[in-house]
Amino acid sequence: MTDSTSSVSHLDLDESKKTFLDANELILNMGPQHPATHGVLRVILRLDGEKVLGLECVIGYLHRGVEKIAEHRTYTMFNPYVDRMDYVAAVSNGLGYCEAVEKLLNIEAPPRANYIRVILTELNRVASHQLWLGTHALDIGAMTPLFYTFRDREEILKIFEKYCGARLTTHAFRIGGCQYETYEGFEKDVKKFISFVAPKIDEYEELLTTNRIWVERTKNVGTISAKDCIAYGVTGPVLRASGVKWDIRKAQPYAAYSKFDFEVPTGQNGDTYDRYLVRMAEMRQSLRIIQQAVDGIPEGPIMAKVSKVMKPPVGEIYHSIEAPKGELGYFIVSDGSTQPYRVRVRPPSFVNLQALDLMCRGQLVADVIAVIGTLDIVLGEVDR
Amino acid sequence: MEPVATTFFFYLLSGLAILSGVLVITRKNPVHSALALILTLLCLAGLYLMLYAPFVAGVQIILYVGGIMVLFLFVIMLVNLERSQKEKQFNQQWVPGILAAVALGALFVTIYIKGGALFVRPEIRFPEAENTQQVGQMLYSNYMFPFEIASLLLLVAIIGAVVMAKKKI
Amino acid sequence: MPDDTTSPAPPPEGGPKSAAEPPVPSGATAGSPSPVPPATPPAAAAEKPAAAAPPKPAPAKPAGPVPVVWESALVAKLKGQFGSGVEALTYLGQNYLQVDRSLIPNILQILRDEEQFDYCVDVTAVHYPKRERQFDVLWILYSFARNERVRVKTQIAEGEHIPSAVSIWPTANWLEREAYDMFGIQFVGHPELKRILLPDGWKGHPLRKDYGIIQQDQEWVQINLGIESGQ
Amino acid sequence: MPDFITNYLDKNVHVTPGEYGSPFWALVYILVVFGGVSMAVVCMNWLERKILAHMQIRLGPMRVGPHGLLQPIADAIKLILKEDIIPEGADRFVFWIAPMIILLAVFSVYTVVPFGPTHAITDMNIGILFMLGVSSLGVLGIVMAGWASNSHYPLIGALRSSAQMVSYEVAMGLAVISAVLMTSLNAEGTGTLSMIGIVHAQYAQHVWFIFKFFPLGLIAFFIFAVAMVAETNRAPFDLPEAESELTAGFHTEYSGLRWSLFMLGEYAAMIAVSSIAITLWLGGWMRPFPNLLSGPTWDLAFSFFPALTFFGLAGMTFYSTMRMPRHSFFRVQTIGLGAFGAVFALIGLILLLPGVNGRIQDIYWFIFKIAVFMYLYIWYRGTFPRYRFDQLMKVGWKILLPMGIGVLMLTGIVALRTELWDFMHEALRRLVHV
Repeated sequence: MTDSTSSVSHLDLDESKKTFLDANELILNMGPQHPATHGVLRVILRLDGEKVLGLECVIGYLHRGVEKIAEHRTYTMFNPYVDRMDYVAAVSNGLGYCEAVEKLLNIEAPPRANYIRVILTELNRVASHQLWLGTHALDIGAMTPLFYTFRDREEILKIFEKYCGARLTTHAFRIGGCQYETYEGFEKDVKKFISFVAPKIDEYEELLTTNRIWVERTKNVGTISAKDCIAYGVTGPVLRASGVKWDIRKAQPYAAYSKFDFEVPTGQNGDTYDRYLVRMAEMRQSLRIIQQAVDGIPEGPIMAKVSKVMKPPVGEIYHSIEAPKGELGYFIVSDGSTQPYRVRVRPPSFVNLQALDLMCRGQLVADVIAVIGTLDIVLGEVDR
Repeated sequence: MEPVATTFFFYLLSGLAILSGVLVITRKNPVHSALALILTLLCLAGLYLMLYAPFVAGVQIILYVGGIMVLFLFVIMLVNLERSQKEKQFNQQWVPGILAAVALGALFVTIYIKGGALFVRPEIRFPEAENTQQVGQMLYSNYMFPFEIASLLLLVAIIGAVVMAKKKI
Repeated sequence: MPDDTTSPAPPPEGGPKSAAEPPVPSGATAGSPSPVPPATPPAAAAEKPAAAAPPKPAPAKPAGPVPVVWESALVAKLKGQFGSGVEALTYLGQNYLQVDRSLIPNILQILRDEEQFDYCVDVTAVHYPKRERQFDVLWILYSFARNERVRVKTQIAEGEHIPSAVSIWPTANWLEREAYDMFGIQFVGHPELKRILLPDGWKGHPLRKDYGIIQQDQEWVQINLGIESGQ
Repeated sequence: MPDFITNYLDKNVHVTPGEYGSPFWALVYILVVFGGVSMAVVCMNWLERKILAHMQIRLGPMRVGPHGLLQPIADAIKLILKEDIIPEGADRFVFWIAPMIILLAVFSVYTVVPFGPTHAITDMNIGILFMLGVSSLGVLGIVMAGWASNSHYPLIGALRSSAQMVSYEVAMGLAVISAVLMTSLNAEGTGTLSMIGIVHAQYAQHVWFIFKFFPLGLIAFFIFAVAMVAETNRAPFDLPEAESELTAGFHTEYSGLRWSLFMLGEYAAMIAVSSIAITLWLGGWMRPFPNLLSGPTWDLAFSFFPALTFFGLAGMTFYSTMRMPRHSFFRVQTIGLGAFGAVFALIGLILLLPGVNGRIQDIYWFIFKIAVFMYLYIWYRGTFPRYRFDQLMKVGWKILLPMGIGVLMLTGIVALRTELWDFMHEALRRLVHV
């Protein structure tokens, strides 16, 4: 709890406009140890009573220099590191990285590998959204959804564990395809999971969607317009909830996404409630994609021909995928050696977090919590 | 129930009330003063109870201690305490102070000496069991008009407060 | 930041002159196990890029794809407006514009206002210490209307300034701060250019090639964290 | 001394110990009630964790004792042994006294809680007024705790809670008044504020006040039920201690024993306000349908309930004992659980004794009703998200308060409908004749 910090200077309001009633402004330091900042985010709030006049995010507590590490590892060796950025959606991170390097190498993963990738990535999206829902609801004060979502997420993690042996930081994919063939009964497990989780999503909605308190806490809270979303580079469900129907899976399909039939759910108001609805709908769409992928998974190899020592030609590439949080991009520069010359990660959480100030101004302290939750940030990805 | 140790409790409560009353004006920290004031008010409630006026005692607790003093504390916590602690606490106007004290003392002494004559029928007291009902009866019969006037005054005060606090109506 | 030269014109003498510290920290005590194995000397990785700078990949490998000239209405328009300062190329199906540093705020403004590149995906930089103009600064842009990505690249030298894009895309705020934090690139006109991921008092810019992988600001660690060894 | 005891056992004495003028029995009652409430808080702690856990598909405490039954004791030991930290810059005296004030306020309330017509410490003439007044003192403790901690989160928590409690007291008071109004509808025409008197009034009027003037009584009860959750700072009105916003609100800086006093105060306050609600609207200590299903046969039938409850608990415990894993590691736990069941069964048997049975009836029903309320509290916590502060104020001032005033006025009108009718009739008649 610091009373004043030099870094909040830009939050100062016009001194001449203050009356003696406004004099008692409070600088509240939220985090880095705070139950609702989803990790080690520090937010310096400038309050008038409970109203937020402005805020500043202080990040970097989890900075591990992932981009620097990449320059000193071979392409293959760096692959597991990306899982540690957005650790709740490790599979998506791996997919983005593998596809970016594949593009740089000018190879393509075989169709079967692409299907497996889609299945696992979409499962991961469901898991990530479930974790988001649980923690977001907990922030708003509803304890129970957390346990429900964790129970159901467990089934996804079990599938991951059976597939590749890891639950969280899966390292499921390799450059050029997949390392592992699906295990015996994989398709059965996935189908079972779909029929298991679909009614559970209804259950979450039953608890929250029409709950008066939930609606009051989320409607018209943290509203951001589509224009502001684009200006601030906000992507993912936050952008879609503001009414922009944009999903990289549709706009610039990667992996096998062009083969599936799914909707891009959007909202209208861009408030916390719409973002909640969009994510709930996204979970259902993900299940649809998984169902189609499992039904149509082709036979064939799962690994493209890749030499053991990867030396991509000199050049640079930017490739992005639709991670659960938004656009996850990798900008890779190759100097022709076995190690990337530069890897730049475009983290969705980092960019989305930037809009927090805009979304919270004029709201109450309790709304800051709701907005941090609804942005669905993972500090591992923000700080890298 | 017969009262127990009445004299003892009377002096205990009065002593506490005076002591905490002194604390109210001598504490530098306004929060401490407010707490001492709460103690004073609670002692007064106890004295009312001893006068067989449980209703007044209950209202004293609800209104003064539970309501008004909480709002007092509320306000005190919001003002700048550091500044108020540096300010000089006592007003140095000795002459008017002594005069006022003497006048008040004279008043007390007069009442103590001539008290019996000033108050008519001092033996009247409401039985404890029916005190509340009696108060209610009185308020809604003999003292209906003053009661309503008081409520009107409070209404005016409420509206005035809202008008003053709200920048735009 | 040691460099406070205001004139952008004189290119530095070449080679890393600032923040030149030994890649292996000397203060490492033998007892404390280093989390990272002794790194590949940065020089090994840094030797090649000088020759292999993307704009003119001279020794193109036989199998590898080569950047080809990108022709489009957009390019034609920009070339017509800015002349030789703009070079448009395509590599692996991804378009990029190699532009002169002096064109920077204008070309970005035009891309947003007239060409609907309304979404700034990323602002970042790449360090080529052997090059005369050491840094590539990149803007990755996307247009919702055209569903098209384009990269704008420019080269700046150590100590040179570059106009900030915050007024064009607010999202550039943190991204530029990160580029400043990691590379020490000065964005002029940025509302609050300070470190974002590293602590405020940190010395050095870690993503520069001359910053070793296990190097860190030992003085900062000793002062702020109270760790004697500084690791 | 023997006189006191024999007097108590004399069934003809139909007043509380306080009224009877027996300091000894009053003291015994005070000790029993306070000890009982503390025990109830301890049980409540375990039950809340268990019930909430089962609502949330988890097990809750399972390690300390069979099914975590000894967890509250372990918690208590831990809390007592923990270091008691007073933050630097805190106002030490206020910091020290704040939890005491909360406890003092909450436990004072129990002096007038009527567990039965004779099972109360005393019967005050202003019982309900006293309860409301004293329970409102708890807010002082919260404000002091928040201020004395010299930290922002507790201060905001304290400001929130004082605003919240003061606001909801208004709606609460209006709901209470409408119930008190109903007590005056008996033959004598005078109402009462005495807690015991209110229950007697419900008996005399052959109706629990929740069903009186349906739905007016129900609405008043609803207002009170909402306000009492807000008064006790429980979910969904737990803003003063909203952990996701204010870490722990006013008791952020408290630790160890002092913190546990806050918890004790909170749970004791929950029981206290629940007992107000029960006394005012749910017939207090009366068993269900005391008038409809009256007569010795029904009395006898209902008198088995306390024993049956304990037999049921014993049965559940024995069932769990049988389901314990057959492993040497669990032997002690299994035996312990069995012993627990045996104690329950023994209590059940004792409750079957005629003398005890008659004495315990009213207490049993009162506690049974409290248990229902406690379950509701836990249920709310498992279901509802938390209100935001402005919404909380909106609910208090814009919904509950107008509702309370409306109910109060309607109750008055309905209560005096015959008089009003006569008055109107008379007025109309005179008007016509003039």
